[in-house]
Amino acid sequence: MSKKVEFRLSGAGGQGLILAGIILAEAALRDNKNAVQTQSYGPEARGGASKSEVIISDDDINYPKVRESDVLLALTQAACDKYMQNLKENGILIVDENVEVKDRDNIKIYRYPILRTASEIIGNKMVSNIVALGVIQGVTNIVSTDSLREAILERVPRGTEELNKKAFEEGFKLANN
Amino acid sequence: MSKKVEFRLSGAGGQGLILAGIILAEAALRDNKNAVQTQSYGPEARGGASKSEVIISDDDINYPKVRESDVLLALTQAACDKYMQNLKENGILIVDENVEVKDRDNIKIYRYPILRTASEIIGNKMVSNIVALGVIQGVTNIVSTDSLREAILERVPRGTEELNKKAFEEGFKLANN
Amino acid sequence: MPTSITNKELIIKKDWCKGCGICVEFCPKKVLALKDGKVEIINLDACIKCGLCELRCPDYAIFLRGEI
Amino acid sequence: MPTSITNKELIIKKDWCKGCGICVEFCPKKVLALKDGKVEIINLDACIKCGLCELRCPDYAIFLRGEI
Amino acid sequence: MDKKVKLMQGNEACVEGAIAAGMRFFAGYPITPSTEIAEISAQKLPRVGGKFIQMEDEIASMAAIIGASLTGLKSMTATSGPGFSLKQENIGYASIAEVPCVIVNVQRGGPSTGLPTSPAQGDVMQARWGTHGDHPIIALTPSSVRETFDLTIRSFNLSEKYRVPVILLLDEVIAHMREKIEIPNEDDIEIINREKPENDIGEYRPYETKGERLVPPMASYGEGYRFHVTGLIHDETGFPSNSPIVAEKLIKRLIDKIEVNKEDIISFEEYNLDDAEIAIVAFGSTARSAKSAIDMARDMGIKAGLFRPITIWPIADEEIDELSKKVKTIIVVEMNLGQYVYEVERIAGKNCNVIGFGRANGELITPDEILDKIKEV
Amino acid sequence: MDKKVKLMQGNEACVEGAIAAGMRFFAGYPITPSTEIAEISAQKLPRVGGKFIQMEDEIASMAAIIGASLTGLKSMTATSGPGFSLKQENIGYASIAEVPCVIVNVQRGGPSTGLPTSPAQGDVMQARWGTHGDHPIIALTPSSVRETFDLTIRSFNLSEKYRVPVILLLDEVIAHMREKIEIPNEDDIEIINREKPENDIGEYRPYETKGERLVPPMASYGEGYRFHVTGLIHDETGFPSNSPIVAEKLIKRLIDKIEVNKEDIISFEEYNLDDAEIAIVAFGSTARSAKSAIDMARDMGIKAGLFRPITIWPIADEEIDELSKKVKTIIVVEMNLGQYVYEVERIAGKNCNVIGFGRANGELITPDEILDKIKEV
Amino acid sequence: MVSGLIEKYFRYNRLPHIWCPGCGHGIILRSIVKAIDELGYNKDEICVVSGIGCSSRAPGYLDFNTLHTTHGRALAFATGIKMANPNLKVIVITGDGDCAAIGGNHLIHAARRNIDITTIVFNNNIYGMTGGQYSPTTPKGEKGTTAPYGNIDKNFDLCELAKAAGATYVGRATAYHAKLITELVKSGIQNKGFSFIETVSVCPTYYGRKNKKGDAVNMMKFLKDNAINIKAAKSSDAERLNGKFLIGEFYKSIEPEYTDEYNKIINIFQKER
Amino acid sequence: MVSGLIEKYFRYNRLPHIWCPGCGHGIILRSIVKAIDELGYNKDEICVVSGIGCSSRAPGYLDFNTLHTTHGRALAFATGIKMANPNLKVIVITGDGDCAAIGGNHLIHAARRNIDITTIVFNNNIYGMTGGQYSPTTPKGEKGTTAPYGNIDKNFDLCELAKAAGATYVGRATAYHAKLITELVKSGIQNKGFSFIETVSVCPTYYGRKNKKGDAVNMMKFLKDNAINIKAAKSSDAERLNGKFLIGEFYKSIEPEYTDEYNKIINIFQKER
Ligand SMILES: Cc1ncc(C[n+]2csc(CCOP(=O)(O)OP(=O)(O)O)c2C)c(N)n1
Ligand SMILES: Cc1ncc(C[n+]2csc(CCOP(=O)(O)OP(=O)(O)O)c2C)c(N)n1
Ligand code: SF4
Ligand code: SF4
Ligand code: SF4
Ligand code: SF4
Ligand code: SF4
Ligand code: SF4
Ligand SMILES: [Mg+2]
Ligand SMILES: [Mg+2]
Repeated sequence: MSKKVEFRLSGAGGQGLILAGIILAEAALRDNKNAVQTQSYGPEARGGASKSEVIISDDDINYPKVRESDVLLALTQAACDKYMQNLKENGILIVDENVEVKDRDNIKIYRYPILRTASEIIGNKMVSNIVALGVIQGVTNIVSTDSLREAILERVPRGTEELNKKAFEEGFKLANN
Repeated sequence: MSKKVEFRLSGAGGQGLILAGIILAEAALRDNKNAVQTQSYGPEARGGASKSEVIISDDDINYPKVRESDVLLALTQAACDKYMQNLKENGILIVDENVEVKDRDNIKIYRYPILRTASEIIGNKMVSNIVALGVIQGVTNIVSTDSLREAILERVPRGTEELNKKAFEEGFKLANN
Repeated sequence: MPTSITNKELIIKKDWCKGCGICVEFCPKKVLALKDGKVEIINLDACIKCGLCELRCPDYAIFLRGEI
Repeated sequence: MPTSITNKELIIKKDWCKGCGICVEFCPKKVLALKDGKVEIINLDACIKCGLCELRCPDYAIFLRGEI
Repeated sequence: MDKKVKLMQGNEACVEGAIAAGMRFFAGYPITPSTEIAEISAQKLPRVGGKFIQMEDEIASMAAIIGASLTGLKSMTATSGPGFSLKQENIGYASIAEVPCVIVNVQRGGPSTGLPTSPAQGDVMQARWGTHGDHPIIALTPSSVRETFDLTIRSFNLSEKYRVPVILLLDEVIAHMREKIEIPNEDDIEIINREKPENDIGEYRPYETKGERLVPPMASYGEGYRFHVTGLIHDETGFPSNSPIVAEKLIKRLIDKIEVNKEDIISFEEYNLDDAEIAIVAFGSTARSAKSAIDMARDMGIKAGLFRPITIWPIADEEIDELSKKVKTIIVVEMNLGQYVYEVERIAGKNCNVIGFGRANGELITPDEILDKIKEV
Repeated sequence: MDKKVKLMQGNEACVEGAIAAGMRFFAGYPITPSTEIAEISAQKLPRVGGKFIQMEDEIASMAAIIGASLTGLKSMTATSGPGFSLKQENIGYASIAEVPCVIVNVQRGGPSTGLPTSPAQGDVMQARWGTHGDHPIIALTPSSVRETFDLTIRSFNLSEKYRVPVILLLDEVIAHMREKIEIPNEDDIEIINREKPENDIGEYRPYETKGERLVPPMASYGEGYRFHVTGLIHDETGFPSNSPIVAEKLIKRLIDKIEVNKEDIISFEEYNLDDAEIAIVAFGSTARSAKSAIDMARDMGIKAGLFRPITIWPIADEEIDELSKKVKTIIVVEMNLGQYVYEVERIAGKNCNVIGFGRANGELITPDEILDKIKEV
Repeated sequence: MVSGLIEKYFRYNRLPHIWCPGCGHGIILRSIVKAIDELGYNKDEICVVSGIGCSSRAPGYLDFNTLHTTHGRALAFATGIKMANPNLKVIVITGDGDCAAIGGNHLIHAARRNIDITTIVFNNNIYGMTGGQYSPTTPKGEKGTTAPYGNIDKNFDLCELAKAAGATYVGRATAYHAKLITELVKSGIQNKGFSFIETVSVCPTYYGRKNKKGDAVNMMKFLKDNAINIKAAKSSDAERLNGKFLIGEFYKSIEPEYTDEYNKIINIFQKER
Repeated sequence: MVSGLIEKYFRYNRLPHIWCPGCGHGIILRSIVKAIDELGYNKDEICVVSGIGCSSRAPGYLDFNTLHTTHGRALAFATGIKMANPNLKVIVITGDGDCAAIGGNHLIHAARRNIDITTIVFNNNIYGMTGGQYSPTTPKGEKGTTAPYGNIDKNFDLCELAKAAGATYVGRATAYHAKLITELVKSGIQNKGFSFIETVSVCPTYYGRKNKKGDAVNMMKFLKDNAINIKAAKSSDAERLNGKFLIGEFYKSIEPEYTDEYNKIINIFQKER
């Protein structure tokens, strides 16, 4: 992968994608890289953002927004439909198994049961975002996996460490199987 | 007198000098002249102004304030002391009998019992301003006396016309005696 | 009037339902349930057409048609 | 204490007096009067040093000195 | 004396003008030196079937006139510095929602409570930039009592025509001086009213403009058009939108409706400029001093002239540019420590020398002071 | 990863900077996109013995920080467009009464409620001219999270040093983005505190300046100096005066204390300007896009560079003037429809071509757009 | 297909609304519209005005004359509207923050004037729109994002405040007691003067989550269990009332209305002419 | 020579004050200072804050820590001061316009928080400083320069309003009842919480003249004749009370004070450290 990788994590509000973006960025920092995380809001501040963007780079990052992403995570159909057109040529698309991907050339598509893994295997749909992180790491290997593990543990609410650890590993496994 | 005459009517708040200025200006308008009346205020709008200025001219009047006056009316000592220095060379100073005029060259001084006339002869110190107008007219003949009479009648509160008429005539008499 | 009751029809507008569960909880006859985050009628026969679901649905997604 | 009363002195600060007449009106002993727009003592002997004039003078122009 | 010739105060002329223009609602909160405008409105409005209300503060006053204007009444408020600052948020609302209304600001000494009874011209830039965000604004500034009457009418006319808040910037001198005024006959006064929709009720889109016109027709509440008004970015239907395209279109139209119509909006006076080598730019009461100074300078053989912006915003950029090509020096005289001069410098600075001359001590700048400045050059 | 290296949001860095600078009082009223500043202050202040209060509105918040500052605490408030408009009256009060305080304005789309969650740079002129009357103001604007930390500290320092309200102009992008920041050690942070009086209590004249210094020493309420503070024009004792001489002296000193110390106050960044033929002037988040664009332009062989005002008010007039003599064209890029460009044009217009490039649709201007503009020239 | 009420009075092409799942605001809004329907007013004579907040988004969904103003100022805008056209039935929809924080002054002054405006507060005890800061009605000790250690502010009793300020009709209901809302709003609109109706709403997203009040259903149950109608309260013993709050019609009086009084002044001069 | 009280507490070189002859404000101010004197506070611990208006000029004459703010905002500035230094006794002097018109919101919120500030309103039922416009306390039917045909606004009962908003000490006196002012102010300052004291003043220049109330003496007599102490009122028959107004101590309660509550939060963390 090139020096600068741009991620767009998309889905419905409440799926914790902002947190996922933050963790990804923090993992990059642990690897001594630069990272910028941004997001978009609904009307006023209310309602969860449905989009979180992360740029990871060895260099300084000036323009902080993602125009065309290298990697797109889409947990819902709506998100996929909306953002797929802004995925780069040869970009990576990671979607939940529920999402149907319309035809597009020159992209790599990865489809996993992210939401189901969270709700059925981990037993808590709140951790879909961490499962997704596992998948992303499995697919892209963008940061060192240990950094990402540490970053997750540092950010998740106290008492949920084990749950989230498991979520990450399950996601990671999905992509590595 | 020159085409443009500048008056400064000064005294204590409540002596009705703003009204006197307005009436003088309105009389000038009746004579088809131009006139501008201004005044100064204390802190915020409260408290009566202690100074009213009128410029009467055949021409347009641009700068509306009076710097050096042609005529200064001073009903109190404080007012006289404060404004006398801004009376023009050969200017006219009209003061109440209670006011002592400090030495100044090249001015004409007229001293009349304005306040006493109002309180004792007319029996109402509220009309000192109109007595003063009578005096001013008597001394300067700046407007036509009939215009001034009309202007007074138009401005004073209903029911006080006679009183004010008398006040004017008494003032006028003072100056013409 | 008993006729009025039977005249009314219980309608669900699924695309407006946000799945809050309020109608389910306060239906006196347990007519409703949530499934996949949306309301569903599970026991229409029990429905007494009281309109309490309509009254309290924040999203106007359930109502009785044919009110008189 | 009778001495305290006699110890007090009724003072007028004329340059502060605005001649409102409040002290005159509410003096219980008619000690005061207005003259030329300022307060004046017209009957000091009647003064009982009650301090009501001081209490209500809006301009602090009349007061009792030697309060204990 | 003709019945129509009167000695009148600037503030009174403002109310007379407003009523002549059709003002039927005034909401205000007293503040020196604008208070007479409220007082005279309170007295006169019910006599013409109009309404006056003293609100709890300036924010509420500004809100109330917007509400009344949306309900069909021509509306005005009047204030001074501190109140003008408080009104800014809702002035922005009137801009984005395109609600015609007139805001009079009688300038006094600032900043803050400052010198409440003294004149100043310190709110010139605030009139342009006082509210947040890009927004259109028109501001007019009279130099005489008669002009106060005329410009109050013009404020209403421009406001109705372009659906913008119009600011009438007086200063304490003009507001409180009394001078001769001849009130024109009703027939001689041009009155412009907001354009009303011709659509069928179902078809009315409150922010839709047709053809070249940049100003949408305006219905009133209660007339049958049940439209929505918001201070959010909105599309032609009046409902909020987060679309960048909609946002860009709206904001650009708001700015353009003034920009494109500058010729109609901008007015100014030229005095002795024909052969002038030195031009004074001055407005409001200061322009009166400047005129006297110019007369004095001419008497001394100095070729001085006056450019007096009557429309102070938008600025007469083309005219000032022209002027700067003809004269050697422009002196901007204002009762502040330098505001309009920045704009004049921007426009004229590449062509001629631009100098600012200001003072903010509560006293009207005198002709002598200006003359001295002219002589200096 | 070093403990001090963190991923942090701009708004959080602002609070961290404020607390590092010594902020011990925050009063605010929530408004997107500034709310996190209030929220984090509420959380952090009591931990350092400081105090947070959520007031009933923005006017009260501004008032409360002035009161607290007069009582000795370094104080801050944070808001966004609509709230910034409401604070204007009391910002003027802080100016005239010379009360140090910091006002953060996280800019969002305007005018009015506008686009509450979208970025903009539409309050640039308002920051300078938003309150009535002539008044001094300092405004700083950061381009990164780390700079937000630094400039918040600098805002407090300048505010304390010059006894002026300092405005920290963020934009939504900087406020909400998270990036890497390395918090410096406490010892490496320069902190400036207001000068305290050395007089005996009886002799203290709260607005008296000594010698060359234009900033009077400042006592706090409760310390024994029983001084008076007012928003009226006042003399050196702090009591109101109607004297034109006093007024002139005060207002001039207020303006001069900034004007004379411009060199100390103004800061800016230059990027690739040495040989530049085209200079971009941009600030805040827009400057980041500009940098990318310049890199792209350089790659194409176009000699472009960036002048980034960090102190946005007072404007770096001398530096911009210098710059305009070196380059052919200056492009002012800002997320509005033209504000700072007016000032740049004023200063640079006589020496080079000045072009404005702005957009106000709620989206950050992209490097490509700027590059296109560069290529156009 | 939508219900008759919604179809008749809502701009239903703008639905579903932006409110969160389980937000009480939607329930209250429907109950208000029901009142208007029952009173039989023409849609053109109704004008609904709001400020800024989740609650204040309500007018945008209604097919009346509608106005979404600046934060806190709805009543001041509404005053201008009512003065300009006293025939309009003016209804203000506002939030606890909008009405009682930044807008508190306009509330007490509109109440004082007894101007014929019906004000309905959607009181969710929090600033919803900006993400959960405490409001002037957040109970002491509860949390908000700006009260991380518990709110130390005493909360307003809005009904008491409105009454003390001069309102001539005052009542309270809750999102659970939807029919009561309709009753109170009907009486409020019919009252010729300033009517103030507090409707206790639920904000599961912020107030609920921050304060562990459970989901929307739990919050609705709380309202059901803890509100006592003032009529019932009168015959209840103190123990049953302990910790509960009152709902119902609290106050009602007949006093001169503001626009009526103003018209009397105008009439003096109309007779003169 | 000046009286001991004036000498000790006033900046007497700034006297005579700007108030008109017979203005009640001077009487009230002296009574306040008397209260401070009787309580024996050090001058350094007193901070007096005002807004804008005739009444708000008061602090400039007092030798304490003094602050003359913007119109209506005194309580908001005072809140910052009190928060910054809870040891200061903070007193706000304000007018009926300053406090109840433009400043109404800050009044109700300061009262709600029960922050330890003693607010004293100089209520002359008019805007004095700007020349006689009606205020929110001008009685209905009376005239002001902006109510040339008689005021149609209902007036606030400020004490009721303050109480409903949350004040924990409320009372009223008049310029005539100067000793009562001193008593109320003493109790108000001693109350740890928000105290509200309305002092009915007289403005002969505007209110008196506009409404033909006679001169200052007449207006003072009116106060004397028409105010009834609440204690006396309790034992009076309705007839005697007819048309009269009440003075005295109206309300008193002990509740947690705002800065105290905040300090508790700080203390949690100080213990942690
Ligand atoms: C002048 C101004 N200040 C602050 C805001 C930000 N703001 C928008 S809504 C809101 C609070 C809304 O709370 P509430 O009125 O209770 O409505 P809710 O969202 O809870 O229904 C705030 C503070 C604003 N839009 N304008
Ligand atoms: C923002 C603002 N609005 C208006 C004013 C003008 N103003 C000054 S004092 C005042 C009213 C004063 O009335 P009140 O508070 O009753 O005091 P009084 O003079 O009667 O003692 C007004 C409206 C101002 N200074 N600032
Ligand atoms: S109408 Fe009544 S019984 Fe039927 S589903 Fe609705 S709530 Fe249940
Ligand atoms: S109340 Fe309405 S939104 Fe909630 S579950 Fe039932 S139908 Fe769906
Ligand atoms: S002390 Fe009492 S008796 Fe003596 S003058 Fe004063 S009021 Fe009258
Ligand atoms: S009360 Fe005071 S000001 Fe009034 S007359 Fe008596 S001494 Fe003079
Ligand atoms: S944030 Fe709260 S009040 Fe706002 S829509 Fe969501 S639940 Fe309702
Ligand atoms: S105007 Fe009225 S309130 Fe003001 S000083 Fe004069 S009498 Fe007192
Ligand atoms: Mg709320
Ligand atoms: Mg008053």
